[in-house]
Amino acid sequence: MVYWLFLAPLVAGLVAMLSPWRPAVAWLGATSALVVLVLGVGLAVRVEHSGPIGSGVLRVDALAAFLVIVIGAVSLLATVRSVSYLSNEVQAGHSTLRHAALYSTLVQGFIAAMVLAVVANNLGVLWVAIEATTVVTTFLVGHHRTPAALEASWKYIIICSVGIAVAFLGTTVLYLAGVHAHVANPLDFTSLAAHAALLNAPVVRLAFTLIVFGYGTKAGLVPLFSWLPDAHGQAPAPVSALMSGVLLSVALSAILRLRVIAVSTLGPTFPRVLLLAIGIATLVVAAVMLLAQRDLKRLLAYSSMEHMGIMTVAAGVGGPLALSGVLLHILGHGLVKGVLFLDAGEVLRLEGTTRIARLGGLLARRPALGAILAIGLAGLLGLPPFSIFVSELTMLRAEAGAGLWWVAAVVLGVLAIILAAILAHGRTMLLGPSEQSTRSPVSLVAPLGVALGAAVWFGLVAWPLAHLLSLAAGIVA
Amino acid sequence: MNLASLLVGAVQLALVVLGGPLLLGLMRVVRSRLEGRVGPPVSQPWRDIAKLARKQRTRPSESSWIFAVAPLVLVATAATVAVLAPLVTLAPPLASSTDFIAVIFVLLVGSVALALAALDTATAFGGMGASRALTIGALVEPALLVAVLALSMPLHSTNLIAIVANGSRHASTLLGPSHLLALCSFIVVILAESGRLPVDNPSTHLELTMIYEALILEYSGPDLAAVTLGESMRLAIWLGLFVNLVAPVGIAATAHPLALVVGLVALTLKVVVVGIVVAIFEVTTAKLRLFRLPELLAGGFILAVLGVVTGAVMR
Amino acid sequence: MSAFANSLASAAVVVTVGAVVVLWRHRLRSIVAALSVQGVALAATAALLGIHEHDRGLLAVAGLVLLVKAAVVPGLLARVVAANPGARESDPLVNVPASLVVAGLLTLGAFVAARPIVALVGGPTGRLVPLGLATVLIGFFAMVARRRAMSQVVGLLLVDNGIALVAFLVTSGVPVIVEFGSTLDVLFGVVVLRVLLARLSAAGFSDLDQLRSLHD
Amino acid sequence: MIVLALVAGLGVLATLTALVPRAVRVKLVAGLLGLVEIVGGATAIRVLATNHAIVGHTSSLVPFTGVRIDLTPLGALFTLTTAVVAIAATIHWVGYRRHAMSSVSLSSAFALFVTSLLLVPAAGDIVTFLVLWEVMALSSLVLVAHDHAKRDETRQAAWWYGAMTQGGAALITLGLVVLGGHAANPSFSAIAASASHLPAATRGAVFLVLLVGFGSKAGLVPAHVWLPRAHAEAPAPASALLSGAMVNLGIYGIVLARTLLGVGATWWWLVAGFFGVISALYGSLYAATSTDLKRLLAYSTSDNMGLVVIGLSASGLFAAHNAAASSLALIATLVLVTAHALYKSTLFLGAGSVQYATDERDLDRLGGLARTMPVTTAVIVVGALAVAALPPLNGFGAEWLVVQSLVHGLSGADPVTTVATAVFVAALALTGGLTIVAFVKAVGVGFLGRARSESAEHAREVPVSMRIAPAITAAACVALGVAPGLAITAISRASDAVAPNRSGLTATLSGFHLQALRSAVDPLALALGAVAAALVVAGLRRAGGPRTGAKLRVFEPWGSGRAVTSARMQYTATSFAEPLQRVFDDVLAPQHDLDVSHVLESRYYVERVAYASANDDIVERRLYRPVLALAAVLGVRARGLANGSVHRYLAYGFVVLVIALVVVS
Repeated sequence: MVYWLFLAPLVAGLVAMLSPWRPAVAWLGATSALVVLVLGVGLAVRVEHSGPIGSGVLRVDALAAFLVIVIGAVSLLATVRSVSYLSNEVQAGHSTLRHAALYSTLVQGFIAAMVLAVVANNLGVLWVAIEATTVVTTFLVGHHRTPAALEASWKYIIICSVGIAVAFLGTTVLYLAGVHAHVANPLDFTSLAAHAALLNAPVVRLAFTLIVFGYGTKAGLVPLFSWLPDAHGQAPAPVSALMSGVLLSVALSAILRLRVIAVSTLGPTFPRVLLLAIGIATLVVAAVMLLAQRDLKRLLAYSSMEHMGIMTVAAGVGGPLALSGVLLHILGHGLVKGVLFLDAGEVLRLEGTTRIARLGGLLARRPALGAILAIGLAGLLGLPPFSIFVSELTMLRAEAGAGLWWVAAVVLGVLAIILAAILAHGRTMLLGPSEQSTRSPVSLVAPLGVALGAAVWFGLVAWPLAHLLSLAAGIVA
Repeated sequence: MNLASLLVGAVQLALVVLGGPLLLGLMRVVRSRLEGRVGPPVSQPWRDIAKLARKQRTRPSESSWIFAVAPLVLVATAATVAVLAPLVTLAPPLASSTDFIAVIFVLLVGSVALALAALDTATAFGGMGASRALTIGALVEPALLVAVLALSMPLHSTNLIAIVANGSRHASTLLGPSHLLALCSFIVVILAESGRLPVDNPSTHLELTMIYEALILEYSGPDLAAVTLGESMRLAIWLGLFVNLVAPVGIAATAHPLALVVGLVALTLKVVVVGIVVAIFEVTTAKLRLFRLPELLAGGFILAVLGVVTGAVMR
Repeated sequence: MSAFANSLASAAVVVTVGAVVVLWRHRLRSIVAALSVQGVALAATAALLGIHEHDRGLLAVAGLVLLVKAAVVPGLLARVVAANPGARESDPLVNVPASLVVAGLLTLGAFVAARPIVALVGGPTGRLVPLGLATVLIGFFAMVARRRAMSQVVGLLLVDNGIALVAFLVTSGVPVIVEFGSTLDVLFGVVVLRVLLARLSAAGFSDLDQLRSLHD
Repeated sequence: MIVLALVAGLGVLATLTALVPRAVRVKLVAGLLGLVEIVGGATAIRVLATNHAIVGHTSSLVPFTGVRIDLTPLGALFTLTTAVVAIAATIHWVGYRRHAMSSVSLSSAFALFVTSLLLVPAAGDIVTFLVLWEVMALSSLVLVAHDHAKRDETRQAAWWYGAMTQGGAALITLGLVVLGGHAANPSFSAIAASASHLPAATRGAVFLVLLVGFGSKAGLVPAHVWLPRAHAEAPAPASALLSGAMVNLGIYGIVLARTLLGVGATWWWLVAGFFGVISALYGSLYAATSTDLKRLLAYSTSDNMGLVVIGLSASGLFAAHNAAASSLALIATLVLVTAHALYKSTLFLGAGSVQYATDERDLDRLGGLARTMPVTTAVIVVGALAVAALPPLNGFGAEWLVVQSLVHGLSGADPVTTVATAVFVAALALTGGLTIVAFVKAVGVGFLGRARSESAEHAREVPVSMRIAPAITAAACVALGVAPGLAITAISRASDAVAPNRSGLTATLSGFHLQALRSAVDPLALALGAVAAALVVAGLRRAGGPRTGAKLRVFEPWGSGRAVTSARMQYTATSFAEPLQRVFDDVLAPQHDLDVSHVLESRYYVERVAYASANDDIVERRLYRPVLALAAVLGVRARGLANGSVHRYLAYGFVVLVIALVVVS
């Protein structure tokens, strides 16, 4: 069943590669995302029922199943919107059919790589999968073939490659520790976690540092975060949605899994200090960059950094409550951020710009787009009824419960500043007068509305994810 | 509330209604004599009231019902307090509810009604008077309430009758520094509240220097009669309260007729003395500039605060 | 010291020196050539270890490394350079003498940082780990300090080579399958980078300082 | 539990009903909301009548913790007050609807706002509380921003409101999660049980954090700056709810902090009292000097909440040495809160009617409405007299009780408490005086005299529902004023839920009696006496006068010999407040700008004089503006972090990596 996960993207990708592009191809891509989502749900049910599936290189436990669901959900959203995105591009002559085909192929490859990254039970396979996402998405970032897109993809691949190389170094060093502790299969998460207490502590400390640095690059954490606003700003909206909504979280989940090993070997202090330092630094950087931000898409990108920072801090604190919060946050952030990037993409298409100062009166001019932007920003800022509110509150409770009240205070302080900043930008973009008012098509509003509805649903109602979340949090707590 | 206390209330009301204008007249006479004039007879305010009451009622073209109601409110609130306050006796009606704060606020209703009426006239002078009167009123308030706090400290009660009764039973409290300081503050308050010098010159005829006179500039006829009566009643009540707080000598402890007569005479004498003193003071002082007034009122406030502090220390 | 240890040490030193040469030389052709030499040394390292440990898989990896890192990748880059044979890293962000001083400091730092690994592994291979780490750091530094897009790609490959050196030394190579995978990933990465390099030069960008349109 | 679920369910239904076509939308939503309000109010009444809290827990809502309900009599009092205000606001809304209040977003936000206001006091754990709290904040933000397309002030207000309310929410969240982190579960009862084991420093810190957080919602200075903006810009029904219900919940929060943390140390309440005093004085001073009717009302809200906090502080300060005074102060506070809710919603609804009829909020452009809008003027007068604490309205009883508690709290007090009490009394008094100035100005300039603008001159009385709504709350002000006994049982039960009631306060229908303290007041008797006296005088006035001819002559007022024909000869709100402004010049620091341009030929002749004076909020100008400017500079500087240079980006990683490697090994 695990291998089936890759079948759908593979087929859809091959079809897109081999046949000339037309909307049906894009719809096939959406179907493939739907298949991933459905399979994720099926896997989740089975995992809940009878424990982890598979062993060796690929293994689906509750965490993997949960992340597959997240990937499937956001991919579905992004691929559904890709249909009209590409149709519009082709119609407007912004991209050729060949580019559209390349886009469709690469998106499927991207999805497959992410799925591989979350079901990998092998450090090496994990690394290969995450590296593969970089290679695949570089061309997606550069889809527009403009100098700016070229610049963004250059920065993206250069910075991420360095980061991912450092992660490989960390993986190697961790492998070394495993070999020396005579772990049977020293690249296996399960074996390493089982024998973590035997590992050489200084080496694991070095390895964990390198891995956090490396995968942190892909997760948009300090210090190698700068690719993120450029890439998210230039990529086509559905790709931004995927990258920001799930790719960052997939990279973060790698850190979460490795943290468990580090904690067993080193005790809680070192991983906590490291993750708190990086998480808080990321939050602070995101906050100051948001203060005087001038571009909507970059604003959303920095907001992703903010959310990665929040989750990293909570992961540093650790414990089932904190990790439950982190996982719910991954879901909520994925959905809401996906919606916002897609909305911003539509804004860019219709208004010709994402400069905040030039969007004034959006709510009056394009009520649906404006409302989705407003509601999405509210969700992003952690306001109820969105699940981000519950997950942030859960993480804060965990922080305070662990006696780290100052962490909760710092996080809340930074969040308040970010809120004030985004509110100010939201005011500039959304409010104000406008001469005419244009309605938006239902085909745009409906998917985004459904996604926002889902984000609300999981904030109000625990069902049906509650048990899966607690199982998954137990794995990385 | 029984019949006797109602009777007592009626007596107090009659005294205030009749005596208020006479007190005003007396003070005018004293001022005139000291200024070397003969002055009008003591009964002149009553003659004015009687004459005005027979005239035709008037109202400014732009005014509303507020203008018509305000004189009634002024007199009615003063009358209510005259019935309830411990002026002649310690046993007025509703003795348990005769609260100092309530008395102050009931009188305040009259001031507010007049101020609203002044604004209702749609003239510059009305607004000016209301603005100035209320500014002074706002600044007086802290001194007044802190003075009440100081006066009520020995008993921890703001029941006016209890305070006066306590003074008459334990004369020593009257000479306590806390009590004296509070009363000093109180006299400042009374001068400001009733529009006497140095706060306001009640006999001015220049509109720009007016405060309280500007408020009632548009009143004439029966309305002016009511306003004059109300103002004089308020002056009598303030001074009556003051003298009973300073020296509750002779105040009737019961509603016995003889005690009432004694109380009546005692109160009249005390108020006459204080009225004369105030009049003398008014002759010897000049009106303060409006913007110097805060200094005077702040002084009154500080005296009251000192009263509270010394009261707390002495305990 | 055995001949194995000596030759292993020589190969590792060549890898590190190759990194230093990249900082040292201005001409892009020389830089790519240094990269190629480094690939050979890296393959040699793998081969030496494979012979020493009688590990056929490792020998196969050595072959792959030789193919990819000494031939294909430098070849791909050389073709880009050949389009503009005189291209130089004429005005690096950090000048050459300072870069070399930094490289020295980084090597010292690598010795400090690698202590836990040296302590765990020990022996002739373990002692060489700092050289690999130094290569990683020097490569990273080259990416920071050099203006040309080509230099940056080479820096990235230095980082990869350094990591590969560390991997060979400490673990005799991560499991062959992963090594294959990572090497192929590097290959893919270089292909992508080459495409981007081509697009950059087509778009008229000669050095990376011109890539400044995206900023806050 | 079921009834509260019903309230929530109906509220959500009403929110969704906003999607129906515009023609029936407002009536349908309002009808459902009325049901929500009635059920909510009835539930609160039941809790207060039976003195039994409604508790419940379900884990099927809200991941990880579920929803916990705990509607104590204290909460029920707030819910009941909210319900009354909300009923009036909803009725007003029905009339207000053609004023752009019928869009989907505003209708649903209104429904959500009312529902969350009713439910916040029923929250039984920190997560439930914060969810409802934030829903309340968010829905009200939508209401505040309703006029954003037309007015820049609205856009600014929306930002200030959003930023400050969320800043406050962040503090509240911090305080509550720290408390929750030490308790067995996040329920308030568990927290209250465990909080006494916390170190004193932690409790003090949490109290401070919660005080500032909830204080910002209550509009305490210096966290008040959102309030005059938001209350002024929101549509009238929303303003009434903001001021009559939402700020109350800030007070509820402070009381909640006390129930969770216990009475605590003296310094807690000295700090709280300090904020109370400056809020009361600052709010009343700005109310007295503002010329915008709704801003005036908003500042007055700040002032009243300051008084409420003074009462709470007194209760905390007296708890150690004088349980009776402490209880009394708490009761007085709750009486004041309910009184404020009623009169302030009356005033805001009335002001909304004025704005509806004239499109004006500036007092200097109103006037003369007493003749054209008699009903609205009458309710405004009632509200103004109530807020000025004049007998026999409900503000008076509340203020009297506060003063009584202060007077009685002095017995057995230590020097610090004595001084604090004297300061409280003085603040109360000055505030009272300034409030009178403010509201005489509001009524006198805004409604009496001659109309000051075209629109005021042509004002028409508003639709009937907009007349009924404020009349309901005004009637409640009168009823609770002359018959305070109506509510006192409920209020003392609410205070019992915080601390056992030892005040000895009893109330007959007509007045308050403090037997143990030998104090009483009887507003009904005072009112009856005064009315009787007024009737007598009126009779005499009628009996007097000339025996023949007209009884009443209408004449031109005195203008020093000139005929007064222009509305511009009246005193304006600005000139009315001028003496006070001069007295408090140092505090208010108003900005004047006098620009005299001379005739070309000679500088002795003036061609034109331009005078501008701005009386903006000094806290905003001196405290917030510099911080915002700093943040703006920081944000612009921070752009350098992402200046586009890939080398720089890599250098961040390089430097951090080298340092990390050296440190970690």
